Amino acid sequence: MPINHEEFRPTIVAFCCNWCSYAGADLAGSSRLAYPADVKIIRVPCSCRVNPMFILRAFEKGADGVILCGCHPGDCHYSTGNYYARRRMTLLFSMLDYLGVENGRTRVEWVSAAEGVKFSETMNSFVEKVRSLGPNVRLGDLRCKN
Amino acid sequence: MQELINRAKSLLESGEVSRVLGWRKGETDWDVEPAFFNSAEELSEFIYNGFCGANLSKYMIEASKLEGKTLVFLKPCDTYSFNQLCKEHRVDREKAYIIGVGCKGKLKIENIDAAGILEVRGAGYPDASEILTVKTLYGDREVSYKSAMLERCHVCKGKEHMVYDERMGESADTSDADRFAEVAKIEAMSPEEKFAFFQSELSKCIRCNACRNVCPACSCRKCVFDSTKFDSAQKANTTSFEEKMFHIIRAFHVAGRCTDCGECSRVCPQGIPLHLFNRKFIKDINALYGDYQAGADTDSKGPLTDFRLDDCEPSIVTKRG
Amino acid sequence: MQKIGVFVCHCGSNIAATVDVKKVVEMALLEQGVVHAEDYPYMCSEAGQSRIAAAIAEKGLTGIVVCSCSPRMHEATFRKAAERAGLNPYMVEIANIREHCSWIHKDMAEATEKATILMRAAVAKVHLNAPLQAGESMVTKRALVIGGGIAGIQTAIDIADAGYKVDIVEKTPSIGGRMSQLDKTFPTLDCSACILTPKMVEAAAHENITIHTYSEVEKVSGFVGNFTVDIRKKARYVDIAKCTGCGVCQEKCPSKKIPNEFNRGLNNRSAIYTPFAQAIPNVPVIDTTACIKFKTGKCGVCEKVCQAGAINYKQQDEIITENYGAIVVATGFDTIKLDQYGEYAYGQSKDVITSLELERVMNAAGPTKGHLERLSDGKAPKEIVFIQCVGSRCSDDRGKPYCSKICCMYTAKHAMLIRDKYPDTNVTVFYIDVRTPGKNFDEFYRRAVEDYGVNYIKGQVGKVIPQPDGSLLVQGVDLLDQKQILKKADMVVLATAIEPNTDVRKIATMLTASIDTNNFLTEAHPKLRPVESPTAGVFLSGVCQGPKDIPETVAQAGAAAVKVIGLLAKDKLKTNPCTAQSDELLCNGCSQCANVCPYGAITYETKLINDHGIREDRRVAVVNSALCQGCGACTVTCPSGAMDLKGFSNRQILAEVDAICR
Amino acid sequence: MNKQAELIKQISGVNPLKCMKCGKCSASCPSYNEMDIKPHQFVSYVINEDIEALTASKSLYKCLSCFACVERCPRGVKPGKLIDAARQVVIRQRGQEYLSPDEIPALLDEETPQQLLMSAFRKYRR
Amino acid sequence: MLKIKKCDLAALFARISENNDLYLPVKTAGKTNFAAWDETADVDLDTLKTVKSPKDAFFPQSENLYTCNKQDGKTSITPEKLREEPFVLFGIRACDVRAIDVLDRVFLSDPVDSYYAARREHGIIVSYACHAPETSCFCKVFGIDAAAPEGDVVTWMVNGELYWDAKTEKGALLTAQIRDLLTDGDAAVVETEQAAIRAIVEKLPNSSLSLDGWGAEAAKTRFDSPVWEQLYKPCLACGTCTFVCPTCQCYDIKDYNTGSGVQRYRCWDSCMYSDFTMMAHGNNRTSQMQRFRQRFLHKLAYYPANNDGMFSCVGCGRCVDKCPSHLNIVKVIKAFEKEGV
Repeated sequence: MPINHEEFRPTIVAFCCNWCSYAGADLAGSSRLAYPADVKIIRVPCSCRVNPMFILRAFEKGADGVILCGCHPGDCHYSTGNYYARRRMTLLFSMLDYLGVENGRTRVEWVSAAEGVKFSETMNSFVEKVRSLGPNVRLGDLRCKN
Repeated sequence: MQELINRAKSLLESGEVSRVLGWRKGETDWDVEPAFFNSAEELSEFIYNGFCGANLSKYMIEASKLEGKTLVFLKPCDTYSFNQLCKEHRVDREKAYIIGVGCKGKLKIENIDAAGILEVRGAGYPDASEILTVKTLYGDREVSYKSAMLERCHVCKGKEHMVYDERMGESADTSDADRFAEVAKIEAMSPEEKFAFFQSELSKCIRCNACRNVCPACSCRKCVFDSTKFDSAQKANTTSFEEKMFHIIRAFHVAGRCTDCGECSRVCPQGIPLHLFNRKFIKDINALYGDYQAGADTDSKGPLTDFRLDDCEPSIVTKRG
Repeated sequence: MQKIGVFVCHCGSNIAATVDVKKVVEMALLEQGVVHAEDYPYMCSEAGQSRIAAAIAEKGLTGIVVCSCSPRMHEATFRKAAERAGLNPYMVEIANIREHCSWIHKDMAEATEKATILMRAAVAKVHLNAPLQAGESMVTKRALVIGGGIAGIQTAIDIADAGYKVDIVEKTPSIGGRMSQLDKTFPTLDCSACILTPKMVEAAAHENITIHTYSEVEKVSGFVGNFTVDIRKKARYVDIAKCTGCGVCQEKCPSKKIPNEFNRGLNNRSAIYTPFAQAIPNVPVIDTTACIKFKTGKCGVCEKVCQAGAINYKQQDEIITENYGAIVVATGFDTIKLDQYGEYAYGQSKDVITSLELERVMNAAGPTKGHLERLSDGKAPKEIVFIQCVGSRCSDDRGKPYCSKICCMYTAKHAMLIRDKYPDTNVTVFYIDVRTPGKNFDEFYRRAVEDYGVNYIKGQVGKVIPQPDGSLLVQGVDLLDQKQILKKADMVVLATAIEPNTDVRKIATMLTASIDTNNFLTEAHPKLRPVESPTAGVFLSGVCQGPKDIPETVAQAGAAAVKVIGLLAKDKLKTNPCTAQSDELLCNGCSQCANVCPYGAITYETKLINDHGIREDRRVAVVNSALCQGCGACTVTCPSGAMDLKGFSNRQILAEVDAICR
Repeated sequence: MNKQAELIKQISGVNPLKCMKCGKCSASCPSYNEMDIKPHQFVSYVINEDIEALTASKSLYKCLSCFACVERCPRGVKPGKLIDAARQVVIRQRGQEYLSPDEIPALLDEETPQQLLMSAFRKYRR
Repeated sequence: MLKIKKCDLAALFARISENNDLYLPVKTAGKTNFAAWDETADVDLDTLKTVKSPKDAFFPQSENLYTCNKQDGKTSITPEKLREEPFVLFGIRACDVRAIDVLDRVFLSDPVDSYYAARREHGIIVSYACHAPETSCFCKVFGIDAAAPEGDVVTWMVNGELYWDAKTEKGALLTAQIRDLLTDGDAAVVETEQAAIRAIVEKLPNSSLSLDGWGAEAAKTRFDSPVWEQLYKPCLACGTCTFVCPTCQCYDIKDYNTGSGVQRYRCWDSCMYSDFTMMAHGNNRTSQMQRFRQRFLHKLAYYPANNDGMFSCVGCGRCVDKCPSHLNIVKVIKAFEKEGV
């Protein structure tokens, strides 16, 4: 699809666990499964490494969407990490929703190392969702907007 | 009240306890302050009345480091905080002699028209009355006890003490409201309304940290918002984001540990209903992971340090709309 | 202040065709702390690595960012290169501008911009990197092999031959696995039992091998070099030491109506049974769900007839705990369930069978003593139809998306054997593709067609309709002839897809080894580390990793053994230095981190702490870095931020976030 | 890009590239012998954008809409949906003879699946 | 003496804001604080004490000082613009006006704080008498007359009319801008009201607080008193007292990374915080007792020592109302009075 540079290009931070989702992203890459360049991946050892602080920080500094990808529940390299992440993120996202932040800006998706296709599809749909929501104005630091 | 003083005196004299943690008389009826009493003489300033809302559990962190036992007076709701602190090894049960003191609801002076108040009658213990008589510089007035109560007393957790060595005085379950009604009301709002509501409340925040410093769950030696290590130190809300950041993270850090003691809302100088954050987490935890009351015991796993294989997915937030 | 060097790889044209590498170099030089930046066609090459070494020496670099392929590919390469040049290997960060950028974006400007941002994030992170030192841990010189099929047996023998102790844990009463069920093997058509049985005997007799049959892994703890495993030895109710394997008990057992698992349920066995004649150990077990003694308390025939006095109804499950340095998973496969394939009438007609069932039918020790006959009426089939790809290469949820790999060859084998033994029987094979890459494989398939007259039809079968006369009507298509075919058959054989043993999920969870969506265990690298799991110390052998035939399985089993031997040959292992660390000054001692640690790596100590002049005894968390695997669960649980993860610290990740969002 | 081929893909929701040419659709088809273009060929006609031939084919009207091919296709290509879409393209091209919505309820038979009804409308209004 | 009907205040505010930014007590989400006026603002002159003092108008809780930007490898520094437009601070009480005096002595003495000075230069203070003082008030102790505040313009609300009295040149200039909205008022009405206010003030429990023993010498005599040890115990080390205080003037300077550059800003700090004046080697006050003592000795001893005996407390009583543990300066003063040391 040709890229229209006029449209809103969101900044999307994707936290990917090293064992499954980062590898899934690699597989998406080696399978040449395109997704928008708006997505920038940060490698973390496990989805349970992602502190809510990181997510808020991303929004503070101007991210329009934050997605966390980890191993499927049951497949965590560290056995239990994604279970904790799942609870933490559920509660955090619920709180953000409660504060009136559009709930489409945050997402958790379980992507295995074999799911290059899912990774690419997830990123495409997430970017599309965030684009439809427009720039993040409710959760950003004004000092970072210039 | 005199029985409390007498009991404290005898425990001090017997050497069973080395000091007493209670409340001291102030300049006015409502001006009572938490205080340590080291001798029988000092206890003459002891008071226990309707304005003794302060939760003394957190003071036990420091008291646990002192020689000997500390006699501490805990209201039923305070005992939850004490248990939670025990669970987290922040207080030492062995260092505390707990007198579970009766409570029939505590008062908030702001809820009584504060202009020029000199005296409030009927706020004493144990004679909490239906009607408070208030003497002011501008004439006398009356208010109902219920209408002057702290928010938390309207959603009272019950009259039972969760931990104590002995109990004195009678308690009453003062709940007369649905604990989650306010949260549910906000949940039902549109995102725009929610945002406007919190924006207007949080814009008042002056980051005085009263909520944090009074909170028995916020017992970190150094808060992340004071720590330079975490790259998150903040002293003031420079923009509206920082207000949210502080309150979201604070609520998250106490999620599953907050006993809903309501101290944060009690002390906020700007009257921000901070309990709405904590209670939102409690409501979600109850709904998604099963009913959980922090501080009801000292050995259960907290909901955020636990999981089930079939927990709901975070997408539930989007799905429930 | 770090002095950072940025090295941008072209990866031939893989990166350079989409990312303007010169521009990335130019942008890198504008970053704070970057004192050197260059690009090169292949950074991972010898020449590329020496350029890095040269820059470290000349510019006194303290940190390096390599913008190249995924860190999962070459992070270790560049770390080693840095180490050789005198830089701590953990001062290297990779910006993944190939898999995460050049390969997925087409627009040059866009990809260059993204590559620049990824480079910046890595530079921001490396600013906060600190040199890390790997610790050391001891290696227990004993290996565990889970699964006693040909993969497990071969791995165990190879390890044992190298002089290390090996334990095999096998769930069923005997080792041997799937291969013991096979009749003949392709492409040589030699008898499966003839080549497998000697291996089984060799394993059983080997002084370094201990076999735990009828046993399961219950619990695994520890880490590479130091695993502790609980093994449940299920009660056989027969004393292995006393039993002579005479078989009288099985003959006399009155409960004989239990479907025989070994024969895929095509005939029955007794409640006390040995799965097959050559079982090792040749000691029966009592199936308590079928045994009359266990169900009613009466009977006890086996005890009475056993002259060795080996029967012991009071035997209990036993849990033994052993320490291992390495674990090999060789849990094998099963065929998929065909419940959802109603169109093939499997389950409706006894004459529709799977290929594995056909193996048993054709085996001399099988339910028909090796005679090819219809299971419905015992008649010799005159017309047999083979259907390929049943459940394989299927993108819906009825089947598996992968090719099961072995079906083309075994079907050719079956067809050939039938045509050889029963020349009157016609054999038709419906296929989508015939896949025969392998030594002598295509020749084998051609022989089936050319020498044995097997009728191969390119096309699929839509439906198998059982007829009132007991025959089967096969409705298929010949795509080359453009004809729909209605064929009457006496027997239909389904080349059923294979899937990993269903227990593998449980075992993978215990081992914290990752598995893919098809339940195959994931290898550490699909090409370069195919027999290792991403979890250190866990190795993969056989079909649990992906579909394989016997020679491939044996080859992989040997490869896994070599990896195990390489590990056990070491006295000490370097441990991952990216472990959690608690800041004593910030720690509250609240125990929340220990609650979420999956490795029990966090304990508490009361220590005298000097906090900016305030001295007091405090309860603080202490991390055992040999146990910590670096997941970071504790770091988020810690409200004060006392717990941090080396190599992925809070500040490092925040710096990356900042760099990306700026 | 052929507009009609795109339209067929869009209406059917089918990605013809997923087909691995196994022929199971043709093997399952009860109308196979009646058809000039066989079910497994639908896919290549769409891929090759030979839509004219496809829309002129009598197969469109021989398909019984039994959906055996849709059910059994191992790759989720669903040739039956393609042919249904092709029929719809023909009808859209012709663009007349609409049945008034008010007339429909009276014509409905409780026992007939709605989907079959719809394809019947498309099929028999040549 | 001029006056305007209470019901016409909206028109007055609108007129003032034509030429000036106008800040006045506004009620938001149930609490009254100084805020910028607009048509929708819920102006609240009845609440005696805003939660935060109006010192924000001159010394904001957080303000940017300058911004550094890096572009194409070059760094540029842009200082924040100084205040150049006039603004009016309306409805400020006697104690808070005096508090500005306290701040002036800090920020306007050498070296002059240019950000503060610019705001002072352009700010016009319209004060407002306290018609219903409360028990927590003790401004009289510091010689402040709640009935007659200082300021460029002083106002009183009597019988539904706002009385307006310009005291300074700035005040006169502001009055000229709005003169047509005002009518002449009777000074005697105001005097009667003042007498009533003063009578109430006399009855306040803390009006007779004694400051004996405080002042410069207290730094020596009271520094080592055991009383501090007794007093500080309930202190939670929050910063409520310092942040609601009209005279607390400590600030911290911090950098904020905006991604494209760095903003250097200052924000209020609190001597109650454990990281107050934290330095590389640690903190010069290591216990909460020391921090607690610092605050009160600063108000009652150090500041007077440097400022001709002027105390840096104005008796507004905000800390009395807002301290979560009900500690406050009144209790400190009384405790020392009782101990006699």
